[in-house]
Amino acid sequence: MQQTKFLSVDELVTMVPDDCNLAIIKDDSSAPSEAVRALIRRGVKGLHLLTVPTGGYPSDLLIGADCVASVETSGVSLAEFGPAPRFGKAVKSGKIVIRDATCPAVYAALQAGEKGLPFIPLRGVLGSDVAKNRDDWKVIDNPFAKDGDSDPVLLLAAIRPDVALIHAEKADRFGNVWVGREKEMATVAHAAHCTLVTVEEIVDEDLMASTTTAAGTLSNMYVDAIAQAKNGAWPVGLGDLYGRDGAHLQLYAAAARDDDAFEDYLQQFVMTAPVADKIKATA
Amino acid sequence: MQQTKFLSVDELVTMVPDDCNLAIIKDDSSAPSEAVRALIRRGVKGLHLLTVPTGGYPSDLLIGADCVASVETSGVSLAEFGPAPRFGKAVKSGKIVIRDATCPAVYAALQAGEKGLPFIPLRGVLGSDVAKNRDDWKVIDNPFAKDGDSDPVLLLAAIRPDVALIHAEKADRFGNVWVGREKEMATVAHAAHCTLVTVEEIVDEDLMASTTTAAGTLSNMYVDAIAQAKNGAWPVGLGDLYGRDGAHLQLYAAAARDDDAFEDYLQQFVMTAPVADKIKATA
Amino acid sequence: MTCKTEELLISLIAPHLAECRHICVGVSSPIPGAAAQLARCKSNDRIVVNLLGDFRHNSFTSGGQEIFDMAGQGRIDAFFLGGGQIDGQANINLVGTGTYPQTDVRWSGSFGSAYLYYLVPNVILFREEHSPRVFVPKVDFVSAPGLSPPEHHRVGGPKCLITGKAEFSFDPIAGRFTLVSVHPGYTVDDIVQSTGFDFDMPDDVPQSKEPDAETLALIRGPVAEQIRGLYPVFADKVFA
Amino acid sequence: MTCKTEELLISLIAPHLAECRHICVGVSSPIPGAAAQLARCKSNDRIVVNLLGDFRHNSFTSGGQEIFDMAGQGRIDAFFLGGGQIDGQANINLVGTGTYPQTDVRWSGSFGSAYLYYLVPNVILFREEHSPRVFVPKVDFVSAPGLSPPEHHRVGGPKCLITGKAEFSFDPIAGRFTLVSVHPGYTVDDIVQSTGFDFDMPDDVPQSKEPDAETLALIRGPVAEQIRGLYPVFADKVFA
Repeated sequence: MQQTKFLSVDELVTMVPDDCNLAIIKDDSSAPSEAVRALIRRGVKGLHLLTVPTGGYPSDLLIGADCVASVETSGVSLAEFGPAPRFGKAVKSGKIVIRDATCPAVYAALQAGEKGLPFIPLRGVLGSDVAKNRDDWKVIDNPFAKDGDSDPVLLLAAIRPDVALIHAEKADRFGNVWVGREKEMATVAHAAHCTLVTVEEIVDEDLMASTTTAAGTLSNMYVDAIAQAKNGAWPVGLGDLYGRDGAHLQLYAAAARDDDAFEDYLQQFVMTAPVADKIKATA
Repeated sequence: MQQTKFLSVDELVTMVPDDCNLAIIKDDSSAPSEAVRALIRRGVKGLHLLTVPTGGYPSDLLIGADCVASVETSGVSLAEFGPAPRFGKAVKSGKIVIRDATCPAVYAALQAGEKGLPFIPLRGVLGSDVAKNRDDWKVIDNPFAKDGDSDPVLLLAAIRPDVALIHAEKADRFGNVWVGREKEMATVAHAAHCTLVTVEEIVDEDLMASTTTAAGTLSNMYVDAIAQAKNGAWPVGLGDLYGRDGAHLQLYAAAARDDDAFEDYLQQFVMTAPVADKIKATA
Repeated sequence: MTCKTEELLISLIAPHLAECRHICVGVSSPIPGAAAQLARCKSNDRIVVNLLGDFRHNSFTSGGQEIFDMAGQGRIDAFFLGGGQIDGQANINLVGTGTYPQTDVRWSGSFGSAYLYYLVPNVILFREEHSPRVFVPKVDFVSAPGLSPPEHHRVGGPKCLITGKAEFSFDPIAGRFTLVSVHPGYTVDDIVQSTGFDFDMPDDVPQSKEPDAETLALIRGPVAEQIRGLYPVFADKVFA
Repeated sequence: MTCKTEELLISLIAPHLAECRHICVGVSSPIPGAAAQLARCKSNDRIVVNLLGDFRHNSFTSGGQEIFDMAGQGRIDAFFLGGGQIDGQANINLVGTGTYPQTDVRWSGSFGSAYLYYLVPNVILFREEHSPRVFVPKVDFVSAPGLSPPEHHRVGGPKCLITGKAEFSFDPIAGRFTLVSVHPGYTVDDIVQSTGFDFDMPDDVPQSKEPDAETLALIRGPVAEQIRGLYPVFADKVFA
């Protein structure tokens, strides 16, 4: 296994190729906001975005900045700050291809990828327009059903993202990443071919050294590169470490409703200045 | 959800009905040796034992004490102390029904149970005599294969044990159980209809209160009852807490080769005296 | 009305949860969250409540998939769903209006509805806005259907619909809603006018029962306290 | 021979691992474990080695399924398998002899072999006992087959077989073993006599190369040290 590299955020995102399948995790769990801003600065194009299982601020930003060709999602929203305006506009205009999913389908397909399974079944979903619009999903009759009983079951193809982009609380010097209760970070990293991680801080302690910390750690075997990004989820929250910056998200939600205002937002909050200054600029 | 009950080990095992599907985890990870001794004292009968994914001392003991009707396993052995004598004898004589599995099949089938899936695919296994002797497994042609390609895939029925019997390092007063890196404890508990846990100690600290400990904790929502059993895995080891009692396992391996010696072993080490005395008796 | 609308709704939802062992509540759902806490209070803490999005106070330690796995295991007794559109067969639409995929209005997406609606025995439909644009004859996109054909594995589904104006029950055999009660300040005719789908009703539709003093004390006391951590703005507004 | 048999075997296995990024070693496997550690030393720690059963020193934090998931992801480059019986087509039997299920001799079971043999690119077959009862014309029970038909998904399989007397390579096209070298102290005829299956060999079969001084120093130094924690009895016996 190659050793985990330690890079700057802008270096880290050079490892995300144009047109790749990119997975990012839902707001408040592991939203890679600063890495996404760096991706936009880098001018990435044609991403096939998978939100795990839902998207928020980083997804809306990436879509608005024309970096995204398609999105598979169970929902993109700014939660209490309303719908995700750039996402809504891009879907309505047909600028991005939308593949609507449902949360457990995203998780199950990634778990199939993690296990190297070709597909995985899922209960529910049948008869919905979600299922009807996914020609990449199949329905078979459960071969384990009692004789004569018809029991149609949805099958999902396994998902193995080209790149997983994760933001976590901390990593150690060896490249091990603390995921805590947010085990979806591990699931996505296991399933992905390349995992890039930003962290609030890099600690001296070896997270694998004690059973207590190892239990919530993603080992460096799955981690290709790490960059430190203090407040890297901002303006989204990060677990119980920090909450949302409501003032900024409100500002964003308003700006993203209008094309020009969104462009101004990109100039002011994405293309320049480090995060700390942006937080000040809102406050 | 009913509250987790706190019981003695002998009370705990009254919750394991005769003829049920009982899952226990491999030696050195979570072997419920003292609970199994209590089960034998209780005179449990007709168990359908699932070893997750392999069995050792507790499985051999249960089988030798005539508590087991069938066993699904990827292997039962005493590791460096040789084969599992009572298991081998029971299989050869036809006294127990054997369903040979392979480790990832046991995990995958439990994970299917955990997710409420009817079945789950698994790579490998095809063409082996393991697959040929499992008429409860199916093979289908991968519906996601490229047009015209035949890609047979094994399907395993989900497993939901009636009872999971687990031994862990500690639980808190609220019924939350520390599983650490041994996440198979959580998988089995999620999949099982009833989870009974013995622990080395019951701590005052709320394991769910901090993210650090919650990350390695099975919440009390999955835990029906807990009993304290100091050295509860003995003579098997428990994670990095304590190792195997080699002298005792050697003694057991020798005794279990002979019917009369095994009966004496049961009388001396299972039917009577608390664990502490048994450890002394070996040393 | 002697209480706020939010308090009425909380008190109307809670009785539907009384028999539950475990209630999950989705994100951004202060009224369902408060109703679940009220049911918990009334059960003397027998009922377990997990609020998604509450990083400090929930039982999940295995990642985002755990709630869906739990539903698959049969360990979740009640959940709440809403919709940008809900129709008379209890189909819900969280995706958008017009022709999919380039809908005229695009909402967030179906989230977990296309799964939980099938697997959680007691799904409470909750939508405060009670208008013909929400309650439509037929949803434009079925995020999750109210009913499934018998061969589809389904152990869960809609039990009732609670809105800012009324309460309905749902009959899965008939596949229709029945008006149960009308909230103070509204008439049956208001409900007919605000509801785009056809529904049944008894000859005499009672007024929705306001919370008694004891219930109101619970809502304003321990429930408000429990909900404040996750929903401070809501708590300030309603329980100020 | 200037070194112990165990040291020879460790030194013969290690070169097969030189191109790996990640090697896993099963429980109760001191010689494969030491060989993996030797390969790691020689790679300047580029190679990652995970020893199952070593609760303190491995990379697994997601439970017992993680190693199998990793193999499914293609993240494990080498693994070791043995067998109570191994036949000339590299089929292995870990279950028993005679007619299944009530075999005459019952071994432990197939463990992960029925999966890892298909998914790990470099499977090293290792069995110290080299006798006709181990190396049979046809195994009585196929825990895992050496070869699979082309329609079966298979990215892994046997690369070589190392025993206490000789080293063989395996040709998956021919489905046959070829004798590569014979350990010091044995003749080609010894190998033919001790092997129950038919195999190929060149006209001149070389003697197995003993470890050079540098390799032996690594084995007796850092490798012995690393292996002692998990296998103290083995380390005391071999490296005393």
